[in-house]
Amino acid sequence: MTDILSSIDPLAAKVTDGVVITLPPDYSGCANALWRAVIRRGVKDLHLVGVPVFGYHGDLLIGAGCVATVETSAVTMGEHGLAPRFTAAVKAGSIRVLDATCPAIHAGLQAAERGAPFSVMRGLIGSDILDRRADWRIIDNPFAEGDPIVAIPAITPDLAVFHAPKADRQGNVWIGVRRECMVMAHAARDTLVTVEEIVDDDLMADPSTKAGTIPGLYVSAVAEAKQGAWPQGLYTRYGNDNDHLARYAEMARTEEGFAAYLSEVVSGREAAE
Amino acid sequence: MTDILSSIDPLAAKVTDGVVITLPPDYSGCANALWRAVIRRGVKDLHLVGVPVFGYHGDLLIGAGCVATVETSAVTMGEHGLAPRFTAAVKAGSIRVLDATCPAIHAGLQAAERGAPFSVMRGLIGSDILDRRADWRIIDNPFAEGDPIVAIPAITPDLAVFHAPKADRQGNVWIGVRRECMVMAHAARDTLVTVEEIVDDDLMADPSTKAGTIPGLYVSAVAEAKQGAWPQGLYTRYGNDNDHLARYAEMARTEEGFAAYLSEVVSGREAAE
Amino acid sequence: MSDARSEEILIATIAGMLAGLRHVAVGASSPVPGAAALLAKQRSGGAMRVSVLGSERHNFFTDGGKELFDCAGQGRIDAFFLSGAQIDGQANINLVSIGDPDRPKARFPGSFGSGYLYFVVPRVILFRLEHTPRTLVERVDFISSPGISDANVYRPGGPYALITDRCLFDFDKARARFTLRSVHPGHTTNEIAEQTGFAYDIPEVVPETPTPDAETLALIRGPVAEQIAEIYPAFAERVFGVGKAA
Amino acid sequence: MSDARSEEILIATIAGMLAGLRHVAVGASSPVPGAAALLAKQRSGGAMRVSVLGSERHNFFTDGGKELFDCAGQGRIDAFFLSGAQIDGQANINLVSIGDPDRPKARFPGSFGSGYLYFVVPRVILFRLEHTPRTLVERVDFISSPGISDANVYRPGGPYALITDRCLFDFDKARARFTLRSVHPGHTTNEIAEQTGFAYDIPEVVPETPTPDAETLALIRGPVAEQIAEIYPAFAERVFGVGKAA
Repeated sequence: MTDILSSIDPLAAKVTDGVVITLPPDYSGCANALWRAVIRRGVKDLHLVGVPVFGYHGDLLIGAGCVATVETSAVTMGEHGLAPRFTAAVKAGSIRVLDATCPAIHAGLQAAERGAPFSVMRGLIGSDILDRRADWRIIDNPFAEGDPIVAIPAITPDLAVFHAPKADRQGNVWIGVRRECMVMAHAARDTLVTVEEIVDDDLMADPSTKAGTIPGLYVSAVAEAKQGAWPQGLYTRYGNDNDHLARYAEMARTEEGFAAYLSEVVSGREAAE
Repeated sequence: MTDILSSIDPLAAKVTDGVVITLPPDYSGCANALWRAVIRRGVKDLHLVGVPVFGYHGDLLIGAGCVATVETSAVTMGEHGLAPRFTAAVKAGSIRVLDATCPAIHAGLQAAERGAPFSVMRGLIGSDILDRRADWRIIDNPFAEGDPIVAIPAITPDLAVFHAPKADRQGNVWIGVRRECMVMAHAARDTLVTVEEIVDDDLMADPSTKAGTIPGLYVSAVAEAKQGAWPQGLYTRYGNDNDHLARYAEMARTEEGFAAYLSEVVSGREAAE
Repeated sequence: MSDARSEEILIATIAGMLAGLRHVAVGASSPVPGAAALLAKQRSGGAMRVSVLGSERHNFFTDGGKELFDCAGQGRIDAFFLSGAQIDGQANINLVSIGDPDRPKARFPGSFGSGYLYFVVPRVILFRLEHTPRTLVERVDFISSPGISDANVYRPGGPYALITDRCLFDFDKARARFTLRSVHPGHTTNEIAEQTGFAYDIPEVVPETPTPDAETLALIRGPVAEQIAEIYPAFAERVFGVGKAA
Repeated sequence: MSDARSEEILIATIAGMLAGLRHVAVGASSPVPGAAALLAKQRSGGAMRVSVLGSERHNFFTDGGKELFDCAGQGRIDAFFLSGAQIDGQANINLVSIGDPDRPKARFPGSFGSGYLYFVVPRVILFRLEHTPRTLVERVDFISSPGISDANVYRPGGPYALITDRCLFDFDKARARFTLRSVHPGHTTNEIAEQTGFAYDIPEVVPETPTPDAETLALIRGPVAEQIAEIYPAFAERVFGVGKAA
């Protein structure tokens, strides 16, 4: 059964060194309050998987030294430009990057969701993405002559982690049309979710909310975190804090600036979170 | 753009001889008013695909002589017993049956949904289901030594056909948690839907209804058909007419009884539909 | 004890095989397994999830018809129930037809999800009330799903036991053979030998299948009967007298 | 005519390449292609669908992040836009890095969906405003997605044209080569030859890229500007003066 936790610290304690974690894209609920707690714990060697891309939340973890490997189709701050700590880490060779293309990430997660060892997908042949992925294969389509196709192995992360508008006391989590969060939960061994609010209603009782709900069956633990996506936005609730994100993009261009940012926003907010 | 039709006859006209059609399971909205119109048109040689099983609606089409091939994991009337016309047709050798297992149908549809030529799945090896499916293959998992796995080719039907609670004037169709209808629509070339009501609201405007809505992008044509699933039930609206279904199960045990049923319920209701 | 109905003995026996599991799923047309799973859940103190197809209240799925199978493939379903028009001594099950499948003497609905779930769910309990040489056969006419697989075939799941209206068999995967585990009250080992079409092992001592104690009976007749009535009203009325008026 | 802004010429030119299509999708960070698609939709009399990532109003997807790619794989997306930090003469695109990818001189966000969409969308329009020898190169440093494929590789889609701030190129898949199709007002073929790092064909007559007529300009500055402002407010304000107050 889902653990309903009273604060984010016991949730952050479930993020341990070296685990493989799927991250949602920026518009699907980033668990930034949780990530600040994880950084304060000093977690190391995370393997982040962008579903299929990520931005600020992953850049923050990379800058804080929590990340060993990034597997993603892109890392970007969107209108705020390149992700500065990601870019610096790649140039310095301090993280390993497994470049992908969006539907390959989805194909790998769907294979895991289906309990299949791999999915096949069109495209990719002749790209340097494929050329540099020793963990992918080209196989022959058994239904046609001389038709090569790429096999993407199942992506089975240790953890899926995201922020959502609400959960109920049975651990059901409402995600609306952000279905990538549902695939992430299906594919992962454990799913950790922060939410704006834990409601008393049963989200599975009304056919409308049920249609956008991840059953508690797939959710290991939930904790309430008001404004938990801040400084990023949360669908149906609030927008990006663009002034803050622009300031991050500026400060994080240098190691010194990033250290000052961590001190102010991550260490400095501990008491409040 | 989706055709919003004023009656079911022009919708029935889109069901032509020999097409491959996916049918939802009994609890996901069976387009029985439409099927009665199709039977009245005298359509022949349909290839029905159960997603992953079907009941009364397919049995009616089989009995009416509209069907050449059935590809399904089961045909059953549930608590009303065996599907009588399916059973009789199999014994008589008058239809071709491609037996499957539920997740193989889902795997084939998901391959079509993804634009992939096939999906792989566990299970099946050593079964007579696999032994009799010349269109399926066993391949080697390229990520392991000596690990055979079954490849299911994409199922790309000409038509997906179902009944749903409501659509809007842009052709968006609300299906709630009946997500197999969404996969059917994604996989099919054309999707025909009857609905209880066409509403003026935009189903994509509210995040709750949007989460359970098939975008009009995938819906070729919609027509209103009140009580369109009758004598079967429709989720969130009405239950099965069990007295009628029991009477069907009884009458359809013989060819004569079935002919009488057709005359009464299919021909006899033409004016009303 | 003697007032326990035969269905109640089956329900309690099956529930005993589910103890300690996290998630039990029950397919269509399975009132006795459904009641057994709900009993096991009652006893688990909230630790067990039960998904019953056809139930609104005991159905945790929101991703369409594929989710049950995906969930099983993810290793999130610990036990499931399968039946067969025929079941043979190697635990092969037949849900399709008798005779030549192209011109069968009898045709059944079809294999449903058995061709997959039997491979991936760790504890599959076979359930066939009619225990006769017609149903429990030496070799099935059609293998909807095989009881055992070659060593190189991915198979974390498979048959765990077979329960009938006469007895309970265990299945030994390594030996591909059933063993008689207990005989239901009122039945005998001789009768079972006569009525079983396949060979199986018989231990020196074959106990009687235990009848449920008073506490278990109270759970079955109380919350379990009430819950199963949502899904199988006719069954609940016939066995427990839980009617539409209740 | 002379009052058409350079962005408006690009928007009208791209829209011309979308005429008659059923469904055009536009990815992230693409205000000019987005405006072009919305213009083509305006002119289609309701026959064209446009899906703009990042828009709430022009987004028809309800199945999560995978749906755009699934939709393209189904053959339901007729045109899409891709860019590149580098684009070469064989229409290979690089969205990843300059130099050795393991210790790059420059690192960009990544390939996004290009490694798939470039293969399956029939009409991919390459869009790179900065037209210099730095961006249009002889050979990209990293192939995010190749411009052409061997005959045995499944590839219903691929490059259709390349538009820059100086000109429009066509792409000939059979010859794996760009041809200069038109030069934007104020630019010259000589300048383009100097600023392009790859070889391309030059027809005897290279026309000037047409500027939009008054009716088209009215559509761009009216409904298109208003719609693009939902998604790209800064762009709409800068180019059209459609501000937050509008």
